[in-house]
Amino acid sequence: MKGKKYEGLLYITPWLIGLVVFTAFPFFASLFFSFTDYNLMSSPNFVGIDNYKTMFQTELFWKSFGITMSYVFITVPMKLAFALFIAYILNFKLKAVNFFRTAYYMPSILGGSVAVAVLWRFLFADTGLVNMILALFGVDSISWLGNPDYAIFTISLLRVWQFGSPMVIFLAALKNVPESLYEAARIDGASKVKTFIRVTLPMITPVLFFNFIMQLVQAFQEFNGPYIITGGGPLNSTYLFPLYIYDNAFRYFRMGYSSALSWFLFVVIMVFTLLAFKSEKHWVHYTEVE
Amino acid sequence: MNEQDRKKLIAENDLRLRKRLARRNGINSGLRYFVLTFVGLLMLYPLIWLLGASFKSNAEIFTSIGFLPSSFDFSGYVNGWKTSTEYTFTTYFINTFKIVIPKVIVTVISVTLTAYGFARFKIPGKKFLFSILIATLLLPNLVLRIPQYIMFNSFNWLDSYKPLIVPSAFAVDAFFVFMVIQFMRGIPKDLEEAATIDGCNSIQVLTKILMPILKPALISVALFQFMWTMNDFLGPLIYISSVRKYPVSIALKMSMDASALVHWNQVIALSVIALVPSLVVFFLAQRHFVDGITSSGIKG
Amino acid sequence: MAEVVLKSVEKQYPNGFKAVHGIDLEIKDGEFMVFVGPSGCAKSTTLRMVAGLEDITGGEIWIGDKCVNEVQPKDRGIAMVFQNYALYPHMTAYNNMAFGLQMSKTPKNIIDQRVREAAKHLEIEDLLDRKPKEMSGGQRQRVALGRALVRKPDVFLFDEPLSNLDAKLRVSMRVRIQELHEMLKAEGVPATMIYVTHDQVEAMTMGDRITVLNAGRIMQVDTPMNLYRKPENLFVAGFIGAPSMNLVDGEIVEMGGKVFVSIPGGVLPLPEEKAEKVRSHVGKKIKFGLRPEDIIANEVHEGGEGFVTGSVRVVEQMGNEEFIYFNAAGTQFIARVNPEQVKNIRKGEDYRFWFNLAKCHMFDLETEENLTL
Amino acid sequence: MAEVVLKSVEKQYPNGFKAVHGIDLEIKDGEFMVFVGPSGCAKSTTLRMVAGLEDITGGEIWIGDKCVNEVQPKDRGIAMVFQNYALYPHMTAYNNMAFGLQMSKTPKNIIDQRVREAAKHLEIEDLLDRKPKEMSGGQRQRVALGRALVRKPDVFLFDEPLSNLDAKLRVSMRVRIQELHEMLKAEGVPATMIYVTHDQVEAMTMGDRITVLNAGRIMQVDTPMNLYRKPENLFVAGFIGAPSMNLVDGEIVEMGGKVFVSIPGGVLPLPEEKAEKVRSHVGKKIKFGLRPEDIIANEVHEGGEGFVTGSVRVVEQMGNEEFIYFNAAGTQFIARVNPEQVKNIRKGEDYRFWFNLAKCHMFDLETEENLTL
Amino acid sequence: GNKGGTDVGGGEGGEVKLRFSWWGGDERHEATLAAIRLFEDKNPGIKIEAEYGGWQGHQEKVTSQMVGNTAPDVLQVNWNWLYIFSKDGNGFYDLSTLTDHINLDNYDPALMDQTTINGKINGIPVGVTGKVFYFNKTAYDAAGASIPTTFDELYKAAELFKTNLGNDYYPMDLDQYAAFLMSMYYLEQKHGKPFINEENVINYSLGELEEGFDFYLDLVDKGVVPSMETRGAAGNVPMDQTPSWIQGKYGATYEWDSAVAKFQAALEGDQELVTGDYLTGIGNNESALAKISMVYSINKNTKYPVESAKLLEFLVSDPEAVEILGTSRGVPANAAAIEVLEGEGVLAGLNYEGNVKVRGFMGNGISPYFEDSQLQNLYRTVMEELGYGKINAAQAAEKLTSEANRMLAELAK
Ligand SMILES: Nc1ncnc2c1ncn2[C@@H]1O[C@H](COP(=O)(O)OP(=O)(O)OP(=O)(O)O)[C@@H](O)[C@H]1O
Ligand SMILES: Nc1ncnc2c1ncn2[C@@H]1O[C@H](COP(=O)(O)OP(=O)(O)OP(=O)(O)O)[C@@H](O)[C@H]1O
Ligand SMILES: [Mg+2]
Ligand SMILES: [Mg+2]
Repeated sequence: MKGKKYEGLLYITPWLIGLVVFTAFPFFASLFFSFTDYNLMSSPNFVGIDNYKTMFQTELFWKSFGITMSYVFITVPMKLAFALFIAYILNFKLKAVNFFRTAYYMPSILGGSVAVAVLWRFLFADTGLVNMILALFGVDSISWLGNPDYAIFTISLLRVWQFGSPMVIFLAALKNVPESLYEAARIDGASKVKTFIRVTLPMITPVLFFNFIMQLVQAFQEFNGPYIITGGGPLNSTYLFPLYIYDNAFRYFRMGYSSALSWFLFVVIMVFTLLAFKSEKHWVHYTEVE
Repeated sequence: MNEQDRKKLIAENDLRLRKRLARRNGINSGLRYFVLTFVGLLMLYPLIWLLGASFKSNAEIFTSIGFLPSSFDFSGYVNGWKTSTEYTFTTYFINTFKIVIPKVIVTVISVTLTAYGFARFKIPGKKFLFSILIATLLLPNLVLRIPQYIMFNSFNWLDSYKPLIVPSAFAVDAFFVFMVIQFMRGIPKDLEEAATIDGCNSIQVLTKILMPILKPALISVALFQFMWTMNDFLGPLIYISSVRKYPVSIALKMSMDASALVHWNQVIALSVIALVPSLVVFFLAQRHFVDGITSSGIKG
Repeated sequence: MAEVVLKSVEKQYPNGFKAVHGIDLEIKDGEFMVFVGPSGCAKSTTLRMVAGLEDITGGEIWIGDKCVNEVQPKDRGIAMVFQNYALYPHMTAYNNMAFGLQMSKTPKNIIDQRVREAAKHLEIEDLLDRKPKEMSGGQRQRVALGRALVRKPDVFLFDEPLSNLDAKLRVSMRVRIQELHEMLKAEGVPATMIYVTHDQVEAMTMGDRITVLNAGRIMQVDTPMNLYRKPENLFVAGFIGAPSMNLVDGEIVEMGGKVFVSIPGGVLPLPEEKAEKVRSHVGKKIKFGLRPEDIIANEVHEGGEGFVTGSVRVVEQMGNEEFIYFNAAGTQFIARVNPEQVKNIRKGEDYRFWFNLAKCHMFDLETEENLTL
Repeated sequence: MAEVVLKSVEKQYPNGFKAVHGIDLEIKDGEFMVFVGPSGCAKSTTLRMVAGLEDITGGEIWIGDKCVNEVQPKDRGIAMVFQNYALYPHMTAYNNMAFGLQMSKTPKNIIDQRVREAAKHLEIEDLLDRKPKEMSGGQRQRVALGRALVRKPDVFLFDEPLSNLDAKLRVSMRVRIQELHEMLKAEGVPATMIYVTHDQVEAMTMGDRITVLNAGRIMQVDTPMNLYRKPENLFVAGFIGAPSMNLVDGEIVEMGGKVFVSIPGGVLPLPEEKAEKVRSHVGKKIKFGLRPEDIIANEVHEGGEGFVTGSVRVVEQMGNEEFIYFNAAGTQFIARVNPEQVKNIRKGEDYRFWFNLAKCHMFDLETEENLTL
Repeated sequence: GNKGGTDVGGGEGGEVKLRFSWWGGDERHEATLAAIRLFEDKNPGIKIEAEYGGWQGHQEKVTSQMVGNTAPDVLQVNWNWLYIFSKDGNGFYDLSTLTDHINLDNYDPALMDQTTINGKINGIPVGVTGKVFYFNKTAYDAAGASIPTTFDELYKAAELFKTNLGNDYYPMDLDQYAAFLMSMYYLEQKHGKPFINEENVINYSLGELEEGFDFYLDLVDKGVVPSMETRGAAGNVPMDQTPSWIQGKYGATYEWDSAVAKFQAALEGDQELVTGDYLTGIGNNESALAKISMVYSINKNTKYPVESAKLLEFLVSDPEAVEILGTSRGVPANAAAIEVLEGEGVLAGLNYEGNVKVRGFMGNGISPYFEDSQLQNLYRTVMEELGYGKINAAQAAEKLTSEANRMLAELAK
């Protein structure tokens, strides 16, 4: 659409104001803190890149970072796939579809409540439901939460299970795929699967892209899951990076160090996001070319 | 044909269609329902369990995955509602809505405007601004908490709902902005062109054309903001100090001390109640996901 | 074997609107059937039911020798051009056309060959890399057409496939479709074609037979010439032909053993052949119909047995012909004349218009049936 | 005051494609201008630039007495029918039509009146409560048309507004649009209308003038009759008229002081008037053009000075006329004849076809300009 | 100043508004609110704004307030927070300047030492709490074991638990932190010195520490306590929410006396919990771990130090208030308060019994940094790695010593 140059600017003015007034200060403050030894109680002293140096020399930092990466790589694809799959099914004209949608959103409404923590324990405790089911197949009981090798997986599952918001977003996107394209595909002889892959998926790539970025960001910033279920353990095997940041900030009061950690994570996410945006033009189809 | 006949006709028609569909899909749809129901149960179980647990004793809560309590006792709800504070849960619910409702409204408005600006206009330095928008999503906000606190303190906004609501009026929720942008970019401009010809200025194009078409997306925004605000614990906790202004999310945890005895059934009973608004809102909102644009208005 | 048979097919839309009221139709294997009818008469609906895109709420559709009511579109052996194109916006023109072939696992090189060939015929070779958004309306329509043409189904369904093309292109596309039809027949794999159009020229030139629909009912199924010359009812008479047949109120009268038709502006003697047919209606009101080309302006014409005097209101010049709109006794008539033959007709003046009554039609007012067949 | 003036207007799409190569055009206030041209020639693009929907990459557009390059669509005083309809999917037909009026704060009762009136004319009164997806293609198009008609802008832009309507409806819609045009003129608020169509009948009957576009350039701007009778160049000659003018390779030759044109199948004597014009081209190759109706089959015709012998390949019957496709010396010709006059022409046989050379055109091969004007 | 409140300070008609914050559970909230009402009745000029909530997030909240200078006038804080918020003793109001209004004589001087930083009294102790052994008598009875008083008896109980109840029954449960404290308990009994000395250095040699850790490993080996992995299989569950505890499969816990109520309440059916003696049989010394549970402090920026002091004093010593508050903050540290409560006969039960034991012997002193979050985390990590067999006792000693000393040095700066 044609538009006066400054009309667009007008529309984003609220955001620009918000940016300057609400976002900029905390942002730069935290960046500044990351170069200081700020401990909240006494005023910060500039320490150069000491925090960053310390960081890279700390074993826990690397461990936590490694765990976070594997968490991201497990969670993001699984959650997206699951959310998309369910959204796809719930997009059919089914009886009681309203009910099902609500049911599938349920876990996300529950968020990080007590119930989730308690139930997850029931499911994955040594005597829990999962092991009981596995026992039916003759599999020895596994210490899902006690064994450092499995715990991260258990935590990831929790997040996958709470796939409600990407599902809702996918649903909204699926609704916007014109019916006529499905008709064309049916005439063209495409199977359900092919239609999904060749028509549906490309049509919702803008939203898929969004969900991907968001899940990426959220996975990197995941805090609640491990916090309520494993507390980072056992043996720090679920000690995700944000837990590390949190501990330093609010338990050890090493605000400077914690800020440095945050900015490190920021850069990491940024790199991934940039890669995603670089790849955008190869697979994301916008109806509107800019 | 009068209205009644018409309705009847439609109903019959519907039924016939359904039957037909059912026949055609036969096993296919049976399987679909089976899977949906089975997985759905998995999804729903926590809620069912929660409901049962609100009647259980502490010991039962932590040892039994079954949902049926050994006996039904509503005292969890009654006592929970009364709370151990000077106020009842009613106050906390009202407080919650005082935060949630304005916040949802200003979020939808500010987010839509900003997204519109980004998605549909030429703006000097747009690429750069967009990068900043995305960047604000990436910094873990844990470390922003203290600076934000200091900032709001300097605005003299503490112990009010302003820190919780006002920023949203300025589209600080980049998550939503990005989301709406993506949705807008998927909508063909043809309709907007028609609207400009019809004499709409850009804001009218937004409100009369884009927003109705974007309804599913905007409802999602409202929905998420509603639920996340309902559940938000740390924000209110830090910014609000007067008990009489507490929202539900804090009130829920009022009686949980690390060392003291906790009546879990009360806590759970209240969590169940606290879920109700979200549930209802979700259930109502998702009905609007019926039809998207289907672009039937556009040819090609 | 791909004859298409519709047996009492009905369609009621979910909103309660009944679009098709029981259609019976047999389309032979390899036949080129054209659907015409006013906008909203359920041409597309019927086509879409044949395609399997709309549920049939009554009756049966057979393709070949099986009832396809419960058969998925992809298993019906059809290709279709949608009225609204329904192009895949995320695919290039090339991929839009290739998609169907890819789905049927046609080898890549064959796909490529067929798509390029079709593109050549459709004159969109330069556009193969463009997405629908970057094409003009007519170009999009051609891609939509190409998408169907590249395939080799048993049945082709065309829903106004040329509506957005210019005259020249229409002609060449029309020819192209006919050639395809011939070619497939020659190859021994005749394809049945159902072709919806609102263009009379297309309907008349392309169809082996034409089905005239109105408000969800079949009015007449016949060859183009028969439809034009022997419309079975008032609707067909009025619908086929552009400009359409003059249809005016009339009355059959008998005077001295001879049968006349009285219409606004004159009482005309009916030739024997016609008189025979309507004698039973003497004294009754009927609809009188005459095609514009059967009215001759301002000249004594050997075929004309009677005339009407009318004042000319509009003369439309079409290059090779002229339409004269005139008014007789308050009723509007239209005559189609050769500009060479009638050089000095002027707006506003009165002339004699001779009627070629051997060509006239008369319709029963109640049944609307043609009495003169 | 709403004359529309285009000054060296250019358009290059973001993908680099140059759709419009400098168009100069003056459309007078209250004029009915028709755009025709082959699919993809930039008719819609030009229209959309006038509407302000596309950025102009070069030149200026003036509406009334101001340059509107930087003026928003809503401030240009236009109404438009989109080629792709662009109906609001979330609104009923009624609201789709009322929307523009609502935006201009027209009183409710007036909106209601105008919408209902338009709906009546468009024959969509029953559909006012339906949403676009519950309508047929033609019904949607009529709603799109209605959306423009209810308004009273300075300039109407129609982009193939009738393409999906049946012949009858087209005629009545066409008349309706013309009436509107007249009425507005009579009311003293004449509206300029720009009308894109690929339908020759519409173009010829509706336009005060016609602009013929080709590949983003103007070929000729003239009245319908002039375009038909005096095409300025090869393109217009071939484009206007359906079936189109016979255009074959020829050569001007002089024999015994007389000028002849040699074409496949014969050497024909040029009448004096034509001979004058091409005498300078003696010995040169040219394109020879003759309209199908200027070829007379198998009869000695007073106007025909020469003939060509050809074998008939196809006879297309159109009801009121016939198209005869014949082949002479390997070149295809088409003749348009009255079926009454030529009753016994059969496919496959050879006949003499007389050419009315007073009506012929000859075109320079290089400049493609008409030498015979 | 006192920002943050709505219209804190000033107030109309010379009325004084004080903000008072605490965390806790239902009982504490109700009691405290009642006491406040009483205080307001008795001091018409002062209005108290109560700011209270659950435990979760409270520290973040107080931290924000301390950083933002918006803390309430009177606060209930954890003892070790004093050393975070008031490293140099200037973080809170120096109560020694308010002795006109606060009677410090009612406290054990040893306790007052713990709240005095750089000679400034940063708070008054609310209560004392210590680690005490609580035994599930029902479980022991079922196992046919008597409540142990020595480690030998505990080992024997282990055998009885296994033979009579099953392999997943243990006479005691220790989580990571309790396991560490148990090792310290062992070492203290053996060597009679605190873990961290006055110079903020680990008081034990590597060899000694190794011995302590071996002791823990031995407890695991002998089936006295469940292994880390066994415990972990249930998830990161608070001990009282562990099904095994609830069902009586874990026969005892080494807990703070102030927290015992929830352990008792958690037990399924009518299992009975009893207070045990400090276990002996390792060395000649007594061992115990006790600390101030929490303190009341006054905001250093308060406008109303006197009124605040009045409120403080009222809460800890006014007989009526003491009666209302009861043991909602554990057994009080204020001697006068104890007297009142004893007089009322409300002091009974597990908490009190345990507290009596704690006050009977408070151990060899506790460094203010002992419970520092970072150190606690270190203890847990070391014990976990030890328990999971990632490191042996020697390595654990090495790791603990080096890192703890580093942290202590930093803390003490
Ligand atoms: N968005 C676009 N990007 C690139 N090229 C375009 C775009 N839109 C149109 N074109 C090209 O510009 C040329 C003119 O298009 P336009 O739509 O104006 O044609 P038209 O004359 O309206 O044709 P039709 O009769 O088929 O509608 C076409 O060749 C088309 O392919
Ligand atoms: N989805 C629908 N719901 C309700 N009514 C519908 C729907 N689609 C079409 N109709 C109605 O059914 C009738 C037949 O529609 P159809 O599209 O078959 O007409 P058509 O003959 O193709 O007309 P056109 O020439 O205008 O394309 C129309 O009156 C239309 O309004
Ligand atoms: Mg149709
Ligand atoms: Mg166009």
